[in-house]
Amino acid sequence: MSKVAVPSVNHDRHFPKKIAIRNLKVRTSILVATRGLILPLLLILVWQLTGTFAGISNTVLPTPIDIVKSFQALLLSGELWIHLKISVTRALSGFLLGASLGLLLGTLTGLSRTTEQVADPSLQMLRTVPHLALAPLFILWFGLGELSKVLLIALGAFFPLYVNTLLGIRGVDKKLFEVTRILEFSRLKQVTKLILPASLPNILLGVRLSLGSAWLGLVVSELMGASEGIGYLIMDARQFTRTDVVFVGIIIFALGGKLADSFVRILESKLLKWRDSYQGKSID
Amino acid sequence: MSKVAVPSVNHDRHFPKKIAIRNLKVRTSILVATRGLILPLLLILVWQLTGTFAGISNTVLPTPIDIVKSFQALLLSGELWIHLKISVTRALSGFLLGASLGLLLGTLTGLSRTTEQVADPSLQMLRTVPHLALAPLFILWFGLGELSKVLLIALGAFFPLYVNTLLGIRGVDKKLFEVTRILEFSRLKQVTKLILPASLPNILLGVRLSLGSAWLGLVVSELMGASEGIGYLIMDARQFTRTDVVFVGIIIFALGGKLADSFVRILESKLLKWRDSYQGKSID
Amino acid sequence: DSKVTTVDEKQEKKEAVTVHIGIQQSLGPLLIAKEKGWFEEEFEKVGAKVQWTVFQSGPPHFEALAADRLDFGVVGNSPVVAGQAAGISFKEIAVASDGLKGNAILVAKDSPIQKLEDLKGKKVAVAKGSSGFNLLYRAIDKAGLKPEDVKIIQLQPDEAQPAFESGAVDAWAIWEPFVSVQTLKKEARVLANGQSLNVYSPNFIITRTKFSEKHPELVVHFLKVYEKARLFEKENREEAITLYANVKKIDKDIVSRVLENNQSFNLPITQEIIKAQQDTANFQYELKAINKKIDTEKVVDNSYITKALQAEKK
Amino acid sequence: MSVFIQSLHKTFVKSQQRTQVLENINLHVKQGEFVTVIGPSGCGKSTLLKLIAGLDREYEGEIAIHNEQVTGPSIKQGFIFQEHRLFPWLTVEKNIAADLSLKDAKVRRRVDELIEIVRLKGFERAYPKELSGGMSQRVAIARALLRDPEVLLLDEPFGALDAFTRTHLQDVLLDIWKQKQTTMILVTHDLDESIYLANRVVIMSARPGQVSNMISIDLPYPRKKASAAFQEFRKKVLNEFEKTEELQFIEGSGI
Amino acid sequence: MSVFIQSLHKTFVKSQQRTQVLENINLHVKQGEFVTVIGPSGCGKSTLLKLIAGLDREYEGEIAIHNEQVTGPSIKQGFIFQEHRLFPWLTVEKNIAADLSLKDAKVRRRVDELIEIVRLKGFERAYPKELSGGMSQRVAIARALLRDPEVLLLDEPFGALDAFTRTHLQDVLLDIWKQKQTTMILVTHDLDESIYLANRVVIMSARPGQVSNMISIDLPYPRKKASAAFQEFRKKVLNEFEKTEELQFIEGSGI
Ligand SMILES: Nc1ncnc2c1ncn2[C@@H]1O[C@H](COP(=O)(O)OP(=O)(O)OP(=O)(O)O)[C@@H](O)[C@H]1O
Ligand SMILES: Nc1ncnc2c1ncn2[C@@H]1O[C@H](COP(=O)(O)OP(=O)(O)OP(=O)(O)O)[C@@H](O)[C@H]1O
Ligand SMILES: [Mg+2]
Ligand SMILES: [Mg+2]
Repeated sequence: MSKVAVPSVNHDRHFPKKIAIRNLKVRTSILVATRGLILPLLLILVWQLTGTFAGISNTVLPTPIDIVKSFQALLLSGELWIHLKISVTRALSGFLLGASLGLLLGTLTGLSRTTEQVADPSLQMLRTVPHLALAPLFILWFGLGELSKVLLIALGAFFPLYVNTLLGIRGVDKKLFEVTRILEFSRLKQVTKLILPASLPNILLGVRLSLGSAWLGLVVSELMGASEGIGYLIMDARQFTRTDVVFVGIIIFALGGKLADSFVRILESKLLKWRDSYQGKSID
Repeated sequence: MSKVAVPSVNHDRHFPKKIAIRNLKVRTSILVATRGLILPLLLILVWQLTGTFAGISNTVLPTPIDIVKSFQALLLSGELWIHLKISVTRALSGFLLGASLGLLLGTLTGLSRTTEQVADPSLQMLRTVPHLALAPLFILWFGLGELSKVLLIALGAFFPLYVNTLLGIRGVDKKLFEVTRILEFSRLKQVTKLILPASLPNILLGVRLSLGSAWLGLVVSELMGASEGIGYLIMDARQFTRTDVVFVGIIIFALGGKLADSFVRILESKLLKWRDSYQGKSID
Repeated sequence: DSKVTTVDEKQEKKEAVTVHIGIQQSLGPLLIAKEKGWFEEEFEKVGAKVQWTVFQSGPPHFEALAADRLDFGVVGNSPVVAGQAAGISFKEIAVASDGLKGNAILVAKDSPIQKLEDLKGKKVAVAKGSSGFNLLYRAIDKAGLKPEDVKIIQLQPDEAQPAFESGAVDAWAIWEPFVSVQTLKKEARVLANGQSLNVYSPNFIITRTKFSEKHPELVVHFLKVYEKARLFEKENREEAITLYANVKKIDKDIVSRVLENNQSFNLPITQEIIKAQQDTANFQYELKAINKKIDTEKVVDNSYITKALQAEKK
Repeated sequence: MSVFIQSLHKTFVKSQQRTQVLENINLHVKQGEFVTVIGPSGCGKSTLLKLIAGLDREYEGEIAIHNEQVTGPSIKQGFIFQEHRLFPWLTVEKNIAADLSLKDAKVRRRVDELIEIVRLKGFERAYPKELSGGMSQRVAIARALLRDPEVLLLDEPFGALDAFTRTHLQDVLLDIWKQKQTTMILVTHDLDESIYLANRVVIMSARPGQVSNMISIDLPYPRKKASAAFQEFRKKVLNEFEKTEELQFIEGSGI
Repeated sequence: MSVFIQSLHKTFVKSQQRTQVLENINLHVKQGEFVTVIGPSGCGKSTLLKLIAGLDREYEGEIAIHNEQVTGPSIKQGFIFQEHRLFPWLTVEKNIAADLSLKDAKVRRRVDELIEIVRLKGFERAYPKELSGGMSQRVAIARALLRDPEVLLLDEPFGALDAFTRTHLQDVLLDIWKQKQTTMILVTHDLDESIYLANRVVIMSARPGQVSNMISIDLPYPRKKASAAFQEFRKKVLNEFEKTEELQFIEGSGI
């Protein structure tokens, strides 16, 4: 066989790889963050330009600069913090309640076909009952305080996690399940050592969707006799056509949702590092 | 080895198994349906009894019998059909639009890390923007007609499918992905023969959640200048404290949601019969 | 000859405008006109189409107005103040009711609250920015109380209702048809209303300024048709009640009470009402509900109603 | 513990189709006996082991362990699956410990011992995706051995191992067997292995799976593969096995 | 096509830890040559094949096929994976066809032929979960053969097969090799197999994986496993292999 013309590759294995890898990591994450900002920045630019030149009324579509000003005003008056704090508390309590129930019921129905057959049809019906229509009932049953708000949020947070957990469990490889039977795992160990880890990808997805639902549930729940909260802020501003404030609320919702989501995704990448799955084509 | 005392098992292999199996199937599905009805029936019973004896005002919580009566009246006048037809049309168009976009974008971001890094952060932000706050913008951009309604529904239907598709693709076994590389599948074949089937469980789950979102999206969308539809029916009835009609609406939402969900689950059991996964403990 | 007609037709088609009318889920001449198809009928004569849009409350009217998606509507006193403060260009072209009896503070039948002063320390449900909101604050003021003395709970009417009926709130500042439903069906007491407090809560017919400048004749036309419906309601009371009751599926006695409490007008906006509106605006500014001082007279334009009524007389 | 199988039939039902996989299997394995099973690919060996383990209860006939009908899996019956079936989210040592806690000093010591025995030192904290095929298989073996089962069912446990590691683990298995008197049922495709280990070789034929013959190997342990007696048995088994095959035996192929 | 590997090094990096798996591998496989690779479990055989196939591009050194640097997988390099890697949602025949359409008459005919060859007639429409281990492996073999690759990389392709099926498929492979002049690189743990098939046996040692020796087998095909010449080579290979093993060779164990 003749010698081939192959481009030479670095053979120097004394090259300090560790530092190189760390640098690469930092550079990659900066790159990733930048890519994520392209679209929003572009949007804001176009928005500001159309606002300035197309002359759309401020009450209809305030420009980013208007919104930033309102944001600043709300921030400086300290008002925003109060709204934010109360909303975050509500959303989190609702999420914790709804999500833990969703996880629990999802696990129970996932583990037992009989439980599923009894409970799932009712739950699926409940899933598509609109919150807006339920609000009066919640007031009737749970009064006007935080309880009905938190419960309404919990209701919204319940379903994504419930459905995802149920599906996750039903996606567990039967082969591994047989292993736990052979090794006579206790029911508890079966859940903690097989079923939860195996359905973790789905559960974490459920958590992300649930967090979103809880966050969105704020709006309807804060229509019920709230006088504070970001949802209230938005709906109040709508009553008075304060579109700039509505947008401040929208932005807070967007950022808050994204923040919560990113948090879960970081958790995801830590908890699922054992996975050997497709990571998408990359060009960096 | 001594003879053991083992209970005798049916050895007659001439037993007509086919018929037995079919009968068993019918009997099982009846049993399953019955189990699903236990909870709702119990609920209705308790509800009627408290309504009759605890004397809660009809305008606050009408009894099941009241609701059935209103249901009948609405049905007989033909009104319900009109509302239902228009709502189903809206929800379906919104779902089809949102879901197909969700599937498409989910696939694109799933396949390419770069696309994900560019598009996903913005989409995740958009995910937690409340519909109620977006309504004015939709009116501005798309008017008060069907378009804004369908688009608002589509927006809600988009996300569950998007997120589930993305995650489903990222859960595809890298080993199988390597096979498609070895066999030099075209990009299209890679998607249709590997990525979609492998993420099908998640995609179908996304479809279920998206259908739910579309259905629920009706309520908010029909707040925007609708004069027909189940969402409108509910909100109109609320204005005139026709609580019984509100409940008719709620029940339609519940049943409609359940129906759509059951449909997807039947699809699921057909499409996923190749799976060898845990099916839950059963006692029938 | 025929050629000319075609050209005319073409021009007409080009100019064919669609008039967007907003309607709330309340009882009034607009609903009669809508059910009878009078606007469609009358506007077709001048080559215009009619598009109805149903709104759940006043404020969304202004969102639609601002987006140039709405031309006419009938809304309450508070939303117009908010709309004006938000700089939306619209005109109040007639007053549709004075709201003296149509807004009230209700208490349950066996409530210990007998007079306004008793509200101190009590929970009162009200929708912020509504006419009831305005009335409540005036009542509090009149009783010599401060807003902080009362626990005000923000609730939209349909959520306030179960709260009120179940005793979760002690009083409720609300408008029709809730006032009639509660007084007739639940024997709720009216603690105070616009009349007893001498507080106007007028409803206005409004139009989008750009539209009225472009099609002044259509604005007049609108008011004429509205007048026709108002007269029908006034003159054929029984028929009107039946119509309302059927469309909204509510009891006739409630409808009749609502109509009693909420007499429909179609009149020029008087200085008295403008003054009342100015008070409301000032008061809302004090409460920081709106963020700038406004002159409520600026959005008043009585020219159309004057023309319309004159034409009717002829 | 003894294993008792009497007129066992197994049929898979799929929609309206029925495939008979095992027909009239009769097999009595005494307490402490070492039985190896050979047979053509797809003849039902794995299915048989799963039925014995109690993983599948849809069958006709009788299966009893220690004179009791099998009603489900039990920790007393160890099972090494044909595929390795490791938990992908657990490291090697945790996979071996599985439901037992590594904080328990006894478990810890035993796990470390087994890791040494299957020669995976240094890979205690590796995840399954970082292991080679043979390494995964050895983890699975260690996992089953940790539990000291009284019956051990092994489905081609050494299939992915090189000759030396395989011999080593065969000897490990024989050691355990002698020490603990474990009843062993081992499926293999390696004739030498089946004779090297077994008291009795069970030969199965295919479609449907039946026991076509059983050959007792009365050679003393440790056996020498090169010995004449061993080769004698090898020929005998090969001869019997040949009958089960549809394929013509190729002269001189020297399997 | 020829395969050319020069001073190949492969290191896996995990967090801050680096494991060297392959060290300075030099291997030149001529067009149409049949090379078998043997080596202890975990020495890097599968890793090497994956590198040659272009599935993993993180390495140092040179890999070229047909005088061109490998930049990624190609249909010309067939690969039979150690695990079977079937698509669980496709039936046997569709798994074999994979991206090709069975409606194409040529594909259809060839698939049927291959199903016959790997002896899976009657299982065309079975799903992978309904197959035995050996049957799955045969499906994977058929899938690779359908594509008539010019280089075929086989990672223990017959590991789960009984002796007869194994021999049959070895002969099938030799037939194809002779007909199509395919360049073959086959990893196996079966010494007989390695000698029965190869022009050259590559012996690897472990930690890190290195080529410890290469032995050319210049026996005419078809070979007879029982022949003295064959046994001579067997001894030679075993001898060399033994050196790579940390374990003591057990006298008379007769691997
Ligand atoms: N779930 C199933 N549904 C239908 N048929 C099945 C199923 N599992 C196994 N079979 C069939 O049962 C037969 C025996 O399978 P089994 O796995 O027991 O074979 P085996 O003897 O272990 O083969 P190998 O040596 O290849 O592992 C095969 O023909 C297979 O197709
Ligand atoms: N993704 C990975 N990350 C880290 N280490 C790995 C990875 N893949 C393989 N290894 C290591 O590389 C070494 C060689 O693995 P490889 O699969 O090539 O072995 P092999 O020679 O094929 O063994 P076997 O005969 O058991 O299949 C092993 O020590 C394994 O732990
Ligand atoms: Mg098997
Ligand atoms: Mg390998």
